[in-house]
Amino acid sequence: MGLLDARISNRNVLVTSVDNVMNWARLSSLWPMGFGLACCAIEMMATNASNYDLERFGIFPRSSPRQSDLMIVAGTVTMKMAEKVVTLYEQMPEPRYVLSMGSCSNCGGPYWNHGYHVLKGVDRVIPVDVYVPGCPPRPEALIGGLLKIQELVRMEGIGVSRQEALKKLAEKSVDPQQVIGQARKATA
Amino acid sequence: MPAAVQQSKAAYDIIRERFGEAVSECDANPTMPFFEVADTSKWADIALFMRDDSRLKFNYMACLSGVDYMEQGQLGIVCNLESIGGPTHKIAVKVKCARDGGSIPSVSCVWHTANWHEREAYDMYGMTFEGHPDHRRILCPEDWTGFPLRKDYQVQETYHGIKVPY
Amino acid sequence: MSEYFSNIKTGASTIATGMAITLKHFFNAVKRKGDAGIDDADYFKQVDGLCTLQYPREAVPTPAIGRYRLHMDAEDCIGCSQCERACPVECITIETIKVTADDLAACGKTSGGQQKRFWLPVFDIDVAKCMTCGICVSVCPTDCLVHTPVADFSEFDVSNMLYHFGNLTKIEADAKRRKLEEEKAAKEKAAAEAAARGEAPARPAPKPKPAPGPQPDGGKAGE
Amino acid sequence: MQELGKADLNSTRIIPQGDNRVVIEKDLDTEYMVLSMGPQHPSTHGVLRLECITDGEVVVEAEPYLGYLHRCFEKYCEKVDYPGIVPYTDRMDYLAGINNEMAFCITVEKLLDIEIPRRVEFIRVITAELNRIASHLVAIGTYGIDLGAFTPFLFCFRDREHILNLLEWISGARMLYNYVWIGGLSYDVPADFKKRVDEFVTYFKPKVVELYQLLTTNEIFVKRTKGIGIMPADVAINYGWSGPMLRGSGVDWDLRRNDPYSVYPELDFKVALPDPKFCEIGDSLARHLVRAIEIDESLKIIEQCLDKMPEVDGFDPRAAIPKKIRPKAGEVYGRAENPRGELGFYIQSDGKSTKPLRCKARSSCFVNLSAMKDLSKGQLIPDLVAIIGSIDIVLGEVDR
Repeated sequence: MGLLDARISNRNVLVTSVDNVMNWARLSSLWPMGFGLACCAIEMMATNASNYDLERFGIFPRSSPRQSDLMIVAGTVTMKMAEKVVTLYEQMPEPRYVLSMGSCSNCGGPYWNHGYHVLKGVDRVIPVDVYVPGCPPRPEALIGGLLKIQELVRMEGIGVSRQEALKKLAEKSVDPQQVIGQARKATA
Repeated sequence: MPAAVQQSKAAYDIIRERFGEAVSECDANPTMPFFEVADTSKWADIALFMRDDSRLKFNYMACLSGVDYMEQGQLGIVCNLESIGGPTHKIAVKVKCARDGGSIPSVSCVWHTANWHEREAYDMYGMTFEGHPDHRRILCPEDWTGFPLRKDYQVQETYHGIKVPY
Repeated sequence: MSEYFSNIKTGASTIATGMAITLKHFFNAVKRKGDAGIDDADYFKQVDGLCTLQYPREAVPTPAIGRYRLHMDAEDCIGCSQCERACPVECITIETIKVTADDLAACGKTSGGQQKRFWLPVFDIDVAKCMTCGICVSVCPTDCLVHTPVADFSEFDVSNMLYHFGNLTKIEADAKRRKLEEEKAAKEKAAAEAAARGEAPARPAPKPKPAPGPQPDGGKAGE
Repeated sequence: MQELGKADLNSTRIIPQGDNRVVIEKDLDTEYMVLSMGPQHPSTHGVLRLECITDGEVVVEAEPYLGYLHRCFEKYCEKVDYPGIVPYTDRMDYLAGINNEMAFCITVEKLLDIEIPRRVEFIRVITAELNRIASHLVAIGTYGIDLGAFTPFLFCFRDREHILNLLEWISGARMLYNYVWIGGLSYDVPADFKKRVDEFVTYFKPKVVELYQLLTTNEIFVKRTKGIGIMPADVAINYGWSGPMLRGSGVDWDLRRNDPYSVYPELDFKVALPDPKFCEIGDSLARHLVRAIEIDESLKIIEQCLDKMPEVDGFDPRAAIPKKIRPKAGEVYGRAENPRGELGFYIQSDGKSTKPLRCKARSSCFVNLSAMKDLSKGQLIPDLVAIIGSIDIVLGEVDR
């Protein structure tokens, strides 16, 4: 096994092409769980409907966690719901991804300071891969978030863990402050 | 005095005539005319009378809200009543009870609307409703501590191992 | 028996009607819908056809008043903290340092020509909390706080959504704070000396009426 | 379903009771089964949980469990000042943001006793009716999905997108607008708005007919909904139903006419009531029909408003907004007709603070849903889905 491990981490031709095929298959059929919680769920429905049509990306909501590999937490997670979210997450098969959609599931959103019954961020109970901001996010933003998930899937591979993939992506990413600064200079 | 308030006053007079001192004076303000039930134990009778009397016919309960009167050391409910298909009057009724261990007679058998609203008032304020058929919390989980809408409510630190405050 | 057949007939005919509508749309869906925004005069002339937007490649333009990502222009901010107070979500954090008299020129003016009187060491907006209600923008006197129509900015890490807009680094902020304190101390010392000499305190008129008031106050601060 | 009675099983008899309710008679006793439906279930329209006690296929009792989306709205009302509450009211019934804002604003305006410019009132009514159409489109579309029709959903959302574009154009947000402010509006409408809404009405009218042919007259849909979940009028009133639910039971009650607010008294529209030719009064189909008729009525209202709306040069919709909103001490109960029924706000002000002492939202869905236990008794499990869909709940408003 040690030999095999070494070979895999060396990323030879065989492994990388298998990786590519696998990742291609996985990222072009991301099945999210149709799991609407609040306002964002309506925008998620609008994204699934005719005008934005997520099926272009092979994304089609499934009703059962057993059949899905992506969980879109669309809306406010409350204390009463938190345990159910964990249960649903645990029922999903590996590899699974979580997209936190909207301010409420990112960090409690508008309900972060006095909302006694609101979970302040779904990342307190389950690991989140991509955070989509907005209250509620436009369908464009949700699609952008899903493309980010696809990017993450593309980075992963045999012997490359999620953390390493994220690290690689972080290296590639640009600081939003710089982008804003450039935009500011351009407008000035 | 606007016509709507006069109608409410007229409806109040009928109740006053029947129950006398059990109801307080009518507060005929233009935004929400109301009267208070002085004798809380009579509330269910008053409610039944208000619904069934042919001159009143308050068959529709629009709203029942719990209120915390912290200075007076009391909790209360405010019911907004009106009539659908009958006379066009509407009136609000206030019922109060003690802040600790107080109870109010339930009117969920008079208006079904009151059933869930009373459960909600109990959930948020902690007064009990005597004779309620299903006296449980409704919005918060069963094992939630405290009554969130009381003015002196302190949120609990953890719930089932999950941190509650930000 | 006749009811049975009439049921079948209504069933078949109503389903056929539905199918006909779908078929009509199927034949209609040969051309692409345009991507003109709602403010375009011919928006409703181009509604027929395929209505799906191929998002990353095409998008409907968001209106100019679209409220999405919050952006602050530190050049124009006078540090009045009105947005911080107005925000129902409390997602804006502001810290200000008063500008000392000799620094007024360095601090500069807003584009509207107003003299800025505060340094902004901290101006943080947590866009993860923001609910894009637009109340902060409506109270901003210099229009330096705006919602931009940029909607798509998801992140792998939620802490990246805390945007820093302050115009001072930490070291600079410390320096400015020290400078302000020194100036204040110098002023107070001068005031205390003046008071000790028995003169009227050289303070301009904010508290004219309670005559004994300023003296113990000034004395205490002097100590 | 009546055919079920004919199937004579050995020891079990299913006896129809009219109203599509059935009673099971058995020679041998069976155990009840508890079926938990939700909180994650595609047909519960969000995070509602129903605990159904079933006897085979028949629901003996369905007990709704709420609170999975309890977002402490009333707590926020006591912590945030009046203008800050408006965006939170949006998030209650998130399908009809403008209607919620309007209900809250007219309540506070009643307490403040201020005059609203006429143009503002007309813009409010136009946007509220547009939002009512958008909300009903979602209700109808998702009802179609619940009963196995996917195409109407796509049609509804395509047309809803135009309304969202219109509202985004004037307010800046797609769904949760914060457009109606206490005493005014956040922005005046753009110059072309009237023309564009007019174009939308012309565009949308044939689409309503199309939707009607596609879903409402479809025999499968009618068979699934007709005679299911019948609610008699007097019980409906006692349960406090309002809006399309109450009108579905044949009660002629519409707050826009019976407790008029804004400029509705000047407008000519009829209260939508179901036609007994097509449905049984009080069943799921009747409630669906009321929503379908209401779309037509809303279009009529919009057309009239566009004609009557006064044009003012350099109009500032924020002019009438008080600098500091601090109502005098007192209490008020104000309400408005929402797509789902009566949305009322009970506000108590102490006269000193810029925050309400108590603000209770009387949500229509909460009250409408409370009849679920009664509605579901003796129904079959597949019909339960039809009933929940016809109540058209929005959990944000049920739990607040």
